[in-house]
Amino acid sequence: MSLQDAVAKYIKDGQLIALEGFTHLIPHAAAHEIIRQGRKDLTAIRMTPDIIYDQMVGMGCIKKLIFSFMGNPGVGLLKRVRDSIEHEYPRGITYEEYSHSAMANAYEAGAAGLPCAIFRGFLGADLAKVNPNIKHVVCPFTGEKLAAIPSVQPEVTIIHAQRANKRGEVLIEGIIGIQKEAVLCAQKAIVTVEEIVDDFDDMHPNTCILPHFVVDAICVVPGGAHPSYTHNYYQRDNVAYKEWAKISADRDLFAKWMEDNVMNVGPEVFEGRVAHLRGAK
Amino acid sequence: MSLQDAVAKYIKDGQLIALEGFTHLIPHAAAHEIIRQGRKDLTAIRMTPDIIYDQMVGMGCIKKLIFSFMGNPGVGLLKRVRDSIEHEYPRGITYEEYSHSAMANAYEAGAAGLPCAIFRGFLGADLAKVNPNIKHVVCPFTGEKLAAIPSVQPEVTIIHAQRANKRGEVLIEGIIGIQKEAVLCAQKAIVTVEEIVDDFDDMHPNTCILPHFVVDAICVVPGGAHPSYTHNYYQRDNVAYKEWAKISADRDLFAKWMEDNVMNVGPEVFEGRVAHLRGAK
Amino acid sequence: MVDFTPDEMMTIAASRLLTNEDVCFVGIGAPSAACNVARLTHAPDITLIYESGTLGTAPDVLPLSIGDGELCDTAVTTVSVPEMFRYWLQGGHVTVGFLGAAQIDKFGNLNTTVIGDYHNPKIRLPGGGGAPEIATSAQQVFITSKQALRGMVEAVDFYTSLGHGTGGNDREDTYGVKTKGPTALITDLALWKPDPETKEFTIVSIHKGVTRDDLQATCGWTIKYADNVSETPVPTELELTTLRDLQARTAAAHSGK
Amino acid sequence: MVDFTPDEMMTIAASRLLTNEDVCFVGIGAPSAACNVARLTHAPDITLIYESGTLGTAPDVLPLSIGDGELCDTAVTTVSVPEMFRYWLQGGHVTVGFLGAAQIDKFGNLNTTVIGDYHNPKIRLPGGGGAPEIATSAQQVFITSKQALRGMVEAVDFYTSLGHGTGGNDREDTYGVKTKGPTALITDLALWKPDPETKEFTIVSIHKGVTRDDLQATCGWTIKYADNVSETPVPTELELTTLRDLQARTAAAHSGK
Repeated sequence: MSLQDAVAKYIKDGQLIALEGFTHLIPHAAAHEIIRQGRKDLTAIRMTPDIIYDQMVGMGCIKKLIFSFMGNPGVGLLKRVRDSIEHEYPRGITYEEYSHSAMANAYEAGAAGLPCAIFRGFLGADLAKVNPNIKHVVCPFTGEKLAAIPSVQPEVTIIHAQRANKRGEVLIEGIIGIQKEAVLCAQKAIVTVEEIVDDFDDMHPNTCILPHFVVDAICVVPGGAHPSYTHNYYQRDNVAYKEWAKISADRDLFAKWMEDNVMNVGPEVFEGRVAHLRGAK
Repeated sequence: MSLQDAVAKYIKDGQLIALEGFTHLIPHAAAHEIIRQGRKDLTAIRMTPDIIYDQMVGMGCIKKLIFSFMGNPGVGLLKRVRDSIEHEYPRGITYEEYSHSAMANAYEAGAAGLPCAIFRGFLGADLAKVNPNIKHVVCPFTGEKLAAIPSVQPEVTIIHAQRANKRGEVLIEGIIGIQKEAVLCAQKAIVTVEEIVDDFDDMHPNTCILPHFVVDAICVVPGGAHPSYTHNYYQRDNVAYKEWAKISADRDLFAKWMEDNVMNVGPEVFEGRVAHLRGAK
Repeated sequence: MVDFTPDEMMTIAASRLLTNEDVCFVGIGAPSAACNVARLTHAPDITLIYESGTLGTAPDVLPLSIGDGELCDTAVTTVSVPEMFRYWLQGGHVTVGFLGAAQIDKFGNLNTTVIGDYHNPKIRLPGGGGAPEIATSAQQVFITSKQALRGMVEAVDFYTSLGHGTGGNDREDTYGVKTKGPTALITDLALWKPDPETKEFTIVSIHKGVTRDDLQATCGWTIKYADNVSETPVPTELELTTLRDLQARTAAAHSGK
Repeated sequence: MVDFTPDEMMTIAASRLLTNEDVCFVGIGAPSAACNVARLTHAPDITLIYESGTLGTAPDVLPLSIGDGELCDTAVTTVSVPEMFRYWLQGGHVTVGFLGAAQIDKFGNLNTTVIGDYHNPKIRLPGGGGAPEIATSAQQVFITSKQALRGMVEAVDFYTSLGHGTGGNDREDTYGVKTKGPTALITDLALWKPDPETKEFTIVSIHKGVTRDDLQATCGWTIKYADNVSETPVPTELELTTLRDLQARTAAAHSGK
């Protein structure tokens, strides 16, 4: 299925969605397609809302963020998200904030079909005071008070992965992050991949492979994680991450950049963007 | 370290121990060493107490079993365990019984450092009536009543694995079962391996490898899983599993078999037992 | 027409209930044979899961245990046991759970734990294994059982796993379980399905050559029949050959070659 | 003797606190540099864990993010993020958690969430990420921070992660936390350790060339000193060369070559 068709079919205004990828395999091409198709009022989950959610927030697609760390990793703050939170530009957004451990547990619990996750967390942390969805349960054996949070249950999850095969199975390797859980906890899952191959013969038996029956759409978008990276395909574009700090800091520069690099192009541009990053790895 | 020394050093009478391996990689050689060293009054955890716990119960090492399925897989019942439960021969044992899902969750929670595991389980199942350690907690978000059980926290876990390297890391592949969790939830861990190699270069990045700091003793025992199997080394000895039904059914035959095949030999015999099972796989 | 045994009929009748779209959580024995016959005949794309962690497996030989190497070698991937139970079973991805039992009652409640009192057992059986949660987390449950008076009982000694409880909507009303529960019982003599209202198993089709007397003589409760009871189609040549070849390969492999 | 910058002194002083036996949960920036300098000098067997799931990593170049490919390529193994937080951090295997912050108080409570009111922020910071649970699950916590009045404050605006709370035994008495909490604060000007009783950070060693006036001018609370304050040993040739080589390789790699 083309990425255009998959986004048109599965992503609707007002939905609860998750785009995951923990530094590695971030689905940039899919985020751009959502922006191009003009989706609005999304509640967007992501442990680490980095450039893709900065772009989606900056373009007014998102009304609420659910997250645990909001930054351009290793570079700085997300200026479009800050502008939205601090000055309601282009619109105000609300947010629901957790820690990494909490979000990881919430995805895990969602994948496990549970309504909530239980863990040892937020001890002495003020987030428990400002987020009413951080509650507690008491261990019936020891009396220990454990943190409880709702599981993540998005309507649609989008991830990027190395490749699919003709049976519709999806291979993820390297830093696998939270991607398997993000797919399993969702009602529908879209996966962009670098390529489709005939089969996965000779894989290690314990490799992270998603069977066909948990994936609803597979879209081939070579380079689709750029400026994030795809292990065994191309490296992270650290220069692009650093440049984003400048683009994001200025409303007009941002608007122009989005016009040139997102609105007026299609998913096919990603392949060219990673050409210089292939090789060594 | 030799298996003799590891068992002598870490396994004490009256301890809470776990020997794991889900069909694959069952640590038979280690169980035999525990029997030979005459350990008593052990509380022994294992999802599937099959031949090894039949042998340990039959030799009077165990006072209590914690388990979820007690059988010779694909063959039948464990006659030594039944004799102990039904006729207190050679001694009576008590037991604490769960389901596979419960035990898997309890190991997972133990590995995660939690006092209890929460899952959707035992709905309409009588085990919840006869095991006082099956309790419940209520989800603070949905009101759903979920099963709660204590996490598994053994003093010592023993597993068998493919190999270790000189840095003390341990590789497990194929049917990995519950072994990683069993090691991580324990205070001490003993691992028997087929061999020690220089390093694990060129492994898949997401392979199940235990780092050195969670393993206390590594003992080289080629064939140490027999009649269970070791993926990539030798196949399961299905014939031996079938023969066990006969041996286990008769007290005297059992005693004689143990004398000949356990008490009067050492871990070095395992290598010969798997010689005819190497090859194809 | 070829001859066949009641066991073969049971396995083949069970295999016919499976489809290409199914994701089956497979037990050992008859369920394993049925699932693999389905895979080798009309449902080549069926997904078979064994609780040892093998996902999408396609064994050439039936496993003796649920964790034989053959299962891992042919699987799409092999995951840990906690993941299997948490993500794949409890997560709701299993469309069919296949169970057997030492005792079954007319509502599909199963006992594999104990004959007699739990604390003072007459016969101590292996226990539940995966069954308690397969019975409630799988979208529906198929049960295979050979008919016998000591197995098909008015009341099981122990609820190892929940079927339809005391019948009707008891499953959801009393236990809050929203999955369908047992939707088919396949024996060596007949195919049973639950009555839509009472949820009591009723016979919908009788295997060739079996009489109603045979059925009642091997069942501990008074049997009810569906309005239209048919004869189970006999095994086709392909079904029977597939099953026998599978069993022959299995026997050869398990004898140590 | 070679020249060095305060930043280099901070990183090297931090690296010296690490041992071969440590299992470090590493953040990006100064902590990452310190851990890798330790690994490349006196602690070659140290285990470095990054929250992206890389266990026992040994990068040749410092990662820009906590999930750079270099980390995975050189790791013993790479696990999922839930496993990292559940088994490895919460499971108690991390001996040292390394944290930084926008604001720190004298008890090592840290704020990386917000300046001003949470619901009406003056400056919205990135948030806690792994910090809330690293602070309580790691056996002890090292904090690195450049000294500045806006960063080292009398009271943090928001407890992103717990240090010693209000001091003394507050950490365990109020919150039930049994791990040690912050045991060292390494700044560009000095090395601080908590007073055994009050748990307030006190200066135990001052970096070469730094005066007590410099220290107080860059710290928002009234500084206490340990009974015996020494001068931090200056970086050795090996330490400095190792750090600079690492940073040079990193700069080359991150510039796109």
